[in-house]
Amino acid sequence: MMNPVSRISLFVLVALVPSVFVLLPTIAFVANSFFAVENGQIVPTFTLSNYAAFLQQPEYWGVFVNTLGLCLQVSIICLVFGLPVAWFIWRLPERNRYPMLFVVILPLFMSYVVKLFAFRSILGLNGFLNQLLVASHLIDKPQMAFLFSRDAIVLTQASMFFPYMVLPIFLNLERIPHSLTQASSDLGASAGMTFREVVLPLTMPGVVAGLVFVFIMSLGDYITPQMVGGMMGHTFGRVVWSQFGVTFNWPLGASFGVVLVLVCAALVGAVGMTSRQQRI
Amino acid sequence: MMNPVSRISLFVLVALVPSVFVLLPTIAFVANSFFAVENGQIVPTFTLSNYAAFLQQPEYWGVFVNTLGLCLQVSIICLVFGLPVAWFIWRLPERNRYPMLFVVILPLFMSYVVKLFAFRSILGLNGFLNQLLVASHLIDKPQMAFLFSRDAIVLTQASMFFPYMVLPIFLNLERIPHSLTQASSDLGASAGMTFREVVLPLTMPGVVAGLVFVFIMSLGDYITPQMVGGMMGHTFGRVVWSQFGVTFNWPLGASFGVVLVLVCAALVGAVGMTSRQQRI
Amino acid sequence: MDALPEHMNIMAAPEPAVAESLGGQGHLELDQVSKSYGHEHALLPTSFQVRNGEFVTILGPSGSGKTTILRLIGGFTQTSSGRILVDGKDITRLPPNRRPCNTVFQDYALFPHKSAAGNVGYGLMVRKVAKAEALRRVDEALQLVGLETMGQKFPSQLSGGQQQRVALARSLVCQPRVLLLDEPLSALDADMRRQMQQFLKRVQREIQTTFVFVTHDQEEAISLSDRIVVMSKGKVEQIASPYEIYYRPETHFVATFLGDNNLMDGTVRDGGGVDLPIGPVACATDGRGKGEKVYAAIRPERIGLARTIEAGKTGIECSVAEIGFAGAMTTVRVRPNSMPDLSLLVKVTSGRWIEDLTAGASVFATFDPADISVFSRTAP
Amino acid sequence: MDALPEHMNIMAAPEPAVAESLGGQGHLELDQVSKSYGHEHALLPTSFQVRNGEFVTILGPSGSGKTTILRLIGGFTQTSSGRILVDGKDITRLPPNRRPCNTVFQDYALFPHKSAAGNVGYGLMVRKVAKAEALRRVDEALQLVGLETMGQKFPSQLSGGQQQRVALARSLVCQPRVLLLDEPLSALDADMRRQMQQFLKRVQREIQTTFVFVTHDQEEAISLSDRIVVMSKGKVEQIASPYEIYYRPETHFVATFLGDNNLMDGTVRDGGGVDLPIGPVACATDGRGKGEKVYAAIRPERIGLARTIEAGKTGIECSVAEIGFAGAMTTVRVRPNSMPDLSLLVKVTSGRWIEDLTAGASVFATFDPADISVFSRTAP
Repeated sequence: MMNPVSRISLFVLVALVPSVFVLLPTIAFVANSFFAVENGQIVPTFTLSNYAAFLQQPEYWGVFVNTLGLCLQVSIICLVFGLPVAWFIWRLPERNRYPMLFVVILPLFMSYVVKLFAFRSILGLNGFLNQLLVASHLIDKPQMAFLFSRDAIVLTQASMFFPYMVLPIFLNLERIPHSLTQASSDLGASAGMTFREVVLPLTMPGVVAGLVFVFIMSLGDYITPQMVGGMMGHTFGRVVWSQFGVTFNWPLGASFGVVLVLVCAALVGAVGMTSRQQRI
Repeated sequence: MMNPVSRISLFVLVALVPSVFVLLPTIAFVANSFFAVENGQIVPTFTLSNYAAFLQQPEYWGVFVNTLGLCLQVSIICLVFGLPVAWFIWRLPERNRYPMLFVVILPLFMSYVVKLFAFRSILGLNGFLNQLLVASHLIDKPQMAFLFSRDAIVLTQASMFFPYMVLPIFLNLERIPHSLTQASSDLGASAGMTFREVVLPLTMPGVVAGLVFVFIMSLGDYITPQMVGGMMGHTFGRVVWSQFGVTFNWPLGASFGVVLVLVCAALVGAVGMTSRQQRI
Repeated sequence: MDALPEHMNIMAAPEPAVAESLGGQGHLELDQVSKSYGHEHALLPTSFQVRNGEFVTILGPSGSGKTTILRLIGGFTQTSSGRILVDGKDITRLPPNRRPCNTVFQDYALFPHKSAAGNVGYGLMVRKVAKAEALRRVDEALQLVGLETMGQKFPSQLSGGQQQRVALARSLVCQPRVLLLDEPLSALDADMRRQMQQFLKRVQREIQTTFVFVTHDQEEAISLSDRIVVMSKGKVEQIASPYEIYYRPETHFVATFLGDNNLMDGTVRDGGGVDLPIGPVACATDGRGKGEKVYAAIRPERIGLARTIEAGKTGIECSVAEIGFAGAMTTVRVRPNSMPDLSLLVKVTSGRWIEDLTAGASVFATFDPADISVFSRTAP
Repeated sequence: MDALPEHMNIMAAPEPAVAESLGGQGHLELDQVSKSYGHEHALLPTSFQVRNGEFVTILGPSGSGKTTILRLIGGFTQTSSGRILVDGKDITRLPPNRRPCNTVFQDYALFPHKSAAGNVGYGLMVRKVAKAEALRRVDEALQLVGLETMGQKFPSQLSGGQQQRVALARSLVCQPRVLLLDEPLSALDADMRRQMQQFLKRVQREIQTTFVFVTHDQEEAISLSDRIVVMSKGKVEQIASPYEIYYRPETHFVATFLGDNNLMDGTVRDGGGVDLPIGPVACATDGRGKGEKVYAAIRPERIGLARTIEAGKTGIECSVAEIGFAGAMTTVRVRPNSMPDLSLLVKVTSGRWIEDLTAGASVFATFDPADISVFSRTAP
């Protein structure tokens, strides 16, 4: 169905493009993580010292574990609110369903910086929250604490990554034939029972996908902690960043980056394995 | 199928969550863009001066138009390489198709900062590219020009947003029944004709979605220009950013942000309108 | 001897003991029930009753409103007007989970994450039936549908016919007063479909539950039902036994929708009988007045063909236009010599003399006037 | 007179002038063609020929290899061994776009972004046929399938039957030597399906193109084909005319797959005839030796029922077990009084006396020994 010349040229093109765009940067990055730094210069010799540094220095470990906890918190908050929202949209009449979904995932089309500053303008010293609370005499004077706290990071990330939870769950729900919920009702189940016994089990792949998405994005995010986390924003993402942008120890930063990628890959892999074992 | 109490409480929950997570930040942001700055303090009075500033000052306009051109360039590069790659993956035997897709979209799971520094380590003064070229005696000494140029921004953004082009096109291709390409071949068409007459027209929605995704992401990105663009990286995303982070003129930055969001919304809207008129 | 073809073995009758604890005989009544979406009428006001233990089929082409009726009875769609009663109790406003009916869905709607036994037991779990009893009843239901060894399989591991039977067992285990079946066989291939028809009929006979069955397949309706409700464009065309629907149609739609038919325009004669293009025929006119415009219909298999005609009998001299072998029957299209523009369709049991017939041969078409059914040419 | 039911109007014959420029009569030969995936045999080595202008149906249940054959001829799958020839030319290694066959796909495979005319003209555009001629031929093809006014509609605006006809026109406009049809009617409902069967048959008769038709529907195969290839498990079971396939099956599979049948174990008698459970019967044994184990099959409609038996004829005394009205035919299950464990299925044209029959009634079952077909009990 295709002559050999065009087949080969296509193959070269196709082999080349992912190499340039995907593999080369990845290889460069991974290679970097095995390089050493001498007198502020990167020396391309093989060493494991960067990984050793990560494993041996408790401060890195501490931040790493702390960050994982924060990511988990963000993921769970997104799930707790995202699941009912996705379910609610799914139950809407067909003509309202996609417009409503569009409203919820609209922030995906907004620039990151716009979203971040929107949150700062709410949580900041002169932000809406403080003004609201002062005006209603709940507090005497504006609080700085809303911004530059761990809670601010969690809240901001949860808001920003919320659509990534709703979307996979909703798309999963859309794949459940309405006849299944009707059958459940027909067999005597209440709406709650139908949700627990039919909808929820069948939505697990979407829930898991949403959790993974949010977790990974939260883990890789170094800007939010910087912008709304202040001193508290010392997350692993920022540690990686500071190796590049502040201390210019690229190999160390690269090794941290590889650790991040490996954690994410392990997560995706584990989820892929378990979901393949399921019958759904 | 649900009692009134749980129906109402669900409604409240569902109405509240998008408000807090989506609408409130958006409203706050838009409101900010109509505020004034006096003596470095934001004054909540209604003014159109921020928008007027954007319209009246040619330097903003110039950067804005320049940025749109850059985004367009990135989108088109992604399309030129993304379409054949998506097509190639689609033509693979079923068992190789999704693994190959996974390799191509793998970078989606990598942290932004990791990807950016990967590119710096390739393009930089001591980067792989320079070392390769010097070693092969194509150039005498390492060139700074690879980094901190408009081309560096385009190349980096194209690489980073490449998966966002491949994914919608591939998903669109997956929806084309194989019987259509078989029918085309059966009726006497060569592989190229089948691609031009059947595959390409039916993939247009995916192509358009990919273009919009990449364009919007490129437009909102302010970090890449900063990291690999240097002085040339004076894109509109950075102008917005500098209003927040450098000059602290939040209302002006917010008005610029609103302009960005409006451009994106207009783009999505226009595409939605045309695709609805099509039969596909 | 092996007179039953092998593939019919699933028809083996269930143990009578099993049948007694499943299902119930409900009496269903629709009283001026209608459904409209805006200005569009999915179902015009419709009334009929289904007797205890009866197998009633709602038959019609797609868009005729047959599925709408079933969804209204099941409670998945709200009526626009009218009342639905089961055993005299008004259920019009009850939600589906509180109605004494169960539905077998067109796509089976089996829960993919539950085993066959889990699916069958769902209604009992929901009703919080004690575990031991639930187990026993699930076993009974699976036994009824011949899947006693398949309880642990998941729907994706079962064939279409087996899934169908799990769906049936899942509904029956809830002991519905009325069982609703929404084109349950349409997803099966022809062979499996024939088996399942006979299986369904047998189950219904055993457990005596009231069945309301929706289909667009005429043969299915004829071979399964006690009575058929023929629908067209949201309206009931005729309600009667399969035999009457087939041989005594009351509307043009019914006459042409169920199998092949020969239809002629006619006019009622003075003193009985009808004037047809082929001449006056002394058929029953049910007291219709002289000059009334009617249709006269005669089924192809009620027309006989003969090479020669016996003394004292009358026949129309025809020439054979076309012969088609169709298995058990051979279809012959003949044209009367007196009016060669017309054609009559005749179906004859395949047999040796008919097999020797060739196009152009001369034959006599004979029929009994009593086999002609007459109905009004103006829509009722 | 209106002897043709209204809904059959689409059967109107196309103009003979149109037919001449469409299609061609190719001769197709499969020579030991096989297909396997690893160790799995989708098709065992198979040889048969299709004569010029013949309508051959490949019939079998799903997984029997019938679609594999079609895909091998069309070139969408590569053969594992053997040769495929059209008009004597080996096409085994040609890509689909260079084969002199066209395919009508099961899902029609219409291009959704092209109008009906655009779809039909696709093969001509690809071949760079001059615009005026292409337009003329597209018009002709649309006229052949009765869609001359629908050229500008898009597939989504057409009904299933219309889409089917566009797909047919699209293939025929390329003037294939052999037209391949892959279960083209399986997506249609029963009524539309019957219409399209008759339409297909008529088109094939007009244009005389060689048709290779794949289906799992026995009735469809019987009423359409000149010859039927019955497949099972990747193997050809029998190739013969519909009549022979139906009344002279050569394997157990063929005997039971096509419609209902009565099957008995038998042993060949010395000097001809067969010993059956119901006694010795003087049927043809095709020179089989004494003592050979055989099956004897007789179709239900070849068994007659009578209340009394005429002098000189023999009949088996039976009691009626079950009666089912099935439209044109009534099925009766009877049990011989001498061996009440057995049951015989009988089909009788619905008629007045049979309608009076009730379960338990006493009848005589009669048959002509010549209607019994005998075939070996060991697999060939």
